[in-house]
Amino acid sequence: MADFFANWLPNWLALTLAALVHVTLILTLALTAAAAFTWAERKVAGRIQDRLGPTRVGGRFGWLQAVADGLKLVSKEDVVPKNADPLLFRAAPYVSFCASFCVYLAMPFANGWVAQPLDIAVFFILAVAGLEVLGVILGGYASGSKWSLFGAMREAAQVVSYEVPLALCAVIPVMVAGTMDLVAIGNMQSGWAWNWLIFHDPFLFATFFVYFTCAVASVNRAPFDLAEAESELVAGFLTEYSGFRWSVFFMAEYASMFAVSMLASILFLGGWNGPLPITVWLGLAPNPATGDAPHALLAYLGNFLGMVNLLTKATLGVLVMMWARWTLPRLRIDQVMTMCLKYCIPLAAAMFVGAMVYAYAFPAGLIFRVGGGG
Amino acid sequence: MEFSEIAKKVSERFGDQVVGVVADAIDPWIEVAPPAIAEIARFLRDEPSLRFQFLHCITGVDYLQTDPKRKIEGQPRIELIYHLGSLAHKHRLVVKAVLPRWKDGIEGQLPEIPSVSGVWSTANWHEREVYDLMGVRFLGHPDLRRILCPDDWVGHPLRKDYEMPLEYQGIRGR
Amino acid sequence: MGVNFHSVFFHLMAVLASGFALAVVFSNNIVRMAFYLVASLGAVAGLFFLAGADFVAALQLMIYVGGTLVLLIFGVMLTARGPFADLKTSPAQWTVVGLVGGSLLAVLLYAASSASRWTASGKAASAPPDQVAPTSAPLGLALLGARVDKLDPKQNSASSRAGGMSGYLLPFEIVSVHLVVVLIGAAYLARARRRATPRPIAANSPPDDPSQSSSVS
Amino acid sequence: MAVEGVDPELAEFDVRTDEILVNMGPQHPSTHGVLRVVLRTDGEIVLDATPHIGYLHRCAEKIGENVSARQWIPYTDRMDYLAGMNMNLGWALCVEKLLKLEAPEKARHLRVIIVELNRIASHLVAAGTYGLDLGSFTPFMYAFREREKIYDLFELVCGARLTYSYITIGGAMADFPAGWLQRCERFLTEFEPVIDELHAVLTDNAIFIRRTAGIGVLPPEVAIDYGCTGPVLRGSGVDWDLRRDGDPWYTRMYDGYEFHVIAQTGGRYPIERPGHPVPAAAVLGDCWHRYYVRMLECVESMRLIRQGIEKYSRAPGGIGEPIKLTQKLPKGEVYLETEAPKGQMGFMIVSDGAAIPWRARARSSSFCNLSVLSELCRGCLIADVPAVLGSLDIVLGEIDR
Repeated sequence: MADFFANWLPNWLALTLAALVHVTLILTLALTAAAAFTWAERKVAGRIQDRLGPTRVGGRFGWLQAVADGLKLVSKEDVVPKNADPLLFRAAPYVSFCASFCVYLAMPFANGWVAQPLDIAVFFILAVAGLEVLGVILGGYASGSKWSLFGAMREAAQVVSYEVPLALCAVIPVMVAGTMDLVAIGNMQSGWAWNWLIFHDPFLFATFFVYFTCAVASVNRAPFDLAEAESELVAGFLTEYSGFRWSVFFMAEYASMFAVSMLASILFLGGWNGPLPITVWLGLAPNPATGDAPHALLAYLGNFLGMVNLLTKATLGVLVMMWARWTLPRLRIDQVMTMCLKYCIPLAAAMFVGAMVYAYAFPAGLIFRVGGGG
Repeated sequence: MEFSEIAKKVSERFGDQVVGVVADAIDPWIEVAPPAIAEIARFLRDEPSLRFQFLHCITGVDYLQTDPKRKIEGQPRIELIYHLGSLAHKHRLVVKAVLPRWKDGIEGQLPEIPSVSGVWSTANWHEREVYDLMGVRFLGHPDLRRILCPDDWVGHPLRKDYEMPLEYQGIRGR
Repeated sequence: MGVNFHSVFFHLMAVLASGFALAVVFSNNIVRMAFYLVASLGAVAGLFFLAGADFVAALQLMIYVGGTLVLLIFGVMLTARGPFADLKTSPAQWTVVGLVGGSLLAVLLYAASSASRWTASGKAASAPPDQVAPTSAPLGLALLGARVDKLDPKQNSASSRAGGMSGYLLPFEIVSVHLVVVLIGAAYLARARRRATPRPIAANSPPDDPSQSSSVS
Repeated sequence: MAVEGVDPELAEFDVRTDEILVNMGPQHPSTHGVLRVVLRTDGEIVLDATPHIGYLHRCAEKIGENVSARQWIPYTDRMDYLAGMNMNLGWALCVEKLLKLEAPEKARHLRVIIVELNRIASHLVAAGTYGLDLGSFTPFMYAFREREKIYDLFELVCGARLTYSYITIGGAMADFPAGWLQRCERFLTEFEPVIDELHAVLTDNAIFIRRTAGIGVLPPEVAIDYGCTGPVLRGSGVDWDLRRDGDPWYTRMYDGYEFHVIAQTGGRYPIERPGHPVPAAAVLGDCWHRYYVRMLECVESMRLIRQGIEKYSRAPGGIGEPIKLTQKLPKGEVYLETEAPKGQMGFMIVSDGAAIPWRARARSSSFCNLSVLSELCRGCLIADVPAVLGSLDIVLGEIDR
């Protein structure tokens, strides 16, 4: 995009403009996602619990509930406890939010639609996503409340442990694909659903579920939401937070939920490539057989469809997380750790070895051809 | 086992420590001398034919005439009523101990009785409650603090001559 | 040279990194120190990104900011007496730190001012080198001792090592030693001052000495 | 700094962790009211849990010395406000025993229906909030939805939904309105599948089992020693239910009724769910069993209600007249315990012959059940404290009186 602006503008201005556009787009997406998911969470919870959920604000389905929530939260008093460390207490939500927002910098939304193309995007995303915990720890610690401290301690223990299997699981598709570039990984899976990496081999299939479990744990969602476990720790690290800062933490949580789902969709579920190669049929994507590239405008449309596709998959992932949250009781901290250390890590490691052996035995895959399509 | 047999057994074992046996009440009771209560309680619990493993309740009743229309019999006193039960034999027993309202007749000195919390753990909280509301000191209780009223509450509300304080921590009482 | 994005951000990040590093040194509050350290290390990661070393930058974020620091904060949280334990630095410590740190700074300053690339022109430092593709492969090889970017097929391996082509192994080792120091420091902070009896986990074990407990919140 | 007699090297290697005293409550989501528990913890491990009660204390017993026996009934409602009918019944039976006044046959069956309905309502709250304590919100909504239906039924008979003052000394305040029994039966048929729903979201859920099985094990001797009653006692495998083993004044209410006492004896429960055995991890006396006893008791209560409806429709006569508000009571002392949903609720009345009791006493089941908390929580994790507390199913209105 910088090149596009650079046609008329000096270089630095073009870069600034491009950066602004990217940041605005991503920020809008992250915030819209957070707002939409708060509404969806209420609706999903309501339906699961045999009630309606929000019905009043903004018409029959309560579409504007998130806006009402936001207004309420912003108008709430911003309390800083006497025992808190004011600087860290105030800064902590933004640390969390920045981390979960930065994840989107390297996240492709469609073929080539990425704010900052990185050839190590997977690694970058994992590294940055892990930083969200810093805000939680700081917030819990700086609150000067023992419940917050417990929450922060749990969060630290949990996230540090779950990053290991999460990264291990993410490495497996990377290994199969042979690149850490998410755009390349996504493009590799174009065509029919069986080109998706999840169907590449049985090990990757199993890996997806391990990955999803670890992802739920690492973004601190039920049944792994121990850091805020309201029935045990009042609200954990959030106990002393109110109003806007509290909502910033929540935006961070929803943003990272969405991010891990998106990463899962790209790594395992074909990214912006649908179960059917519709974009190819419509001539909106490069034809794998002939190699003909579509017209720029058509490609743009194809990318847009791809983005919708990807966002739908990621949203489904988030909905599954909500489903789990409203169905399952919460695990205990030692069970969470047991789950990670005794099951997830060995499983992920076994899958890693399995996928490696499989890739060695069937270099082309059984039905999946690396780099192929259609 | 019938009440009369139980009463006989206890009287035989403890002689004059059993002050009285009232069999014709709706809930018949035996009255014991306060200092012997812990010992008798242990016997009632451990004797194989009695096996009162279960302490249902400890109730304190303050007998003090404050209203001329309501006559009470006997001296002003505090009665402690222990309701015992046996799951093994499915029988029940009421044990009473009569205490003076104040120790040695000096107002403000709480009457004393040995604690049975070593016999039944239930008694721990029940004795704290009786201490809190009725003002009876249980000797040998591991943790005799107020339980329902705040720690700095004055007086024992279930005593008949108790008067609600005018103010507690800046809150109007009456 | 005009307004160059890379140089602007390089200076910004450099100022942030050193500023927060100073804040770490001059802060008394251990948690704030950790926070400043996060910021400082994050800024260093930003520098790496600017230099086109995405991999190192992500590594920096993951290992230092994400891993080590979380562990460090975690250790502090579990072991600190109060929530905001102040660390008092004695004059003797200041002297030692000043001597060591000062001499290190002097060496660094000397090395920095004498490096030819730095003194020559801003271009080389500000723009990523385009002769090497910024992928992780050369870096990994360099860690193992093979500098792809300086590889000269005419020379044999022995002479290449003699020509200053030993790769990044030494810096990597230094970083590792640094990590060990961090961990030892954490262990030092967390070292026991209690009896060595096992913690009572069994349901019926007696509770510990009540005198050890702190105040009720 | 090593403690005497310990190798200093060893002491140095143990990572120092601080014990923290934390206050759980009185404003804490899972203390079921205003209970305050002071936890002494080492990391996540609870070394000691000390309950502090009395935040709801209003000295109901003192009030009982200033109002007549019938006037005290509304105060009993406010003890276990989740089972007001059972509280009414306890006091009414106690005074009736003193008066030697037996309620008519029809009132007897009416009482059984009402009381058992309230038992279901109370157990539903217990199960629902227990899910909440363990982080599962949905069963709570399911349980409360059904409870609302029971409250609708109560509203039809007495106009109140929570504090009824319906069962009174000498009978009940009013007879069932027309069509009520059919509504009640319809509720029972609707409710039956809901129990399975609750079993699906809680009882058989793997995480639920992991959170409750083997946690807070209360051996039967300890339960008896602490005076635990009701599902807490039966959860420890003690086959004891006052509806069968209690005072004759109480058990005659259940004459002619068939029901099981829900307690695991000889390794099995009297009623079983086909295909759903007791999980292997569950130890008799743990949180899971306490919870499970309540769930099965709901089934037994439904059975009792069905029998009650049948007997009530056949019973002749009226439901009895409540005694006069100022009726003089005979001299005497009476203590009577009834099987309330939370345990044995005892009432005592000491009368000097006036209309106003000389002393009114309420022995709270939750009070005794709660006293075992510190025993159960020693050495468990913080997350287990709500699990244990929830499985005891306490109500602070009754504890603090």
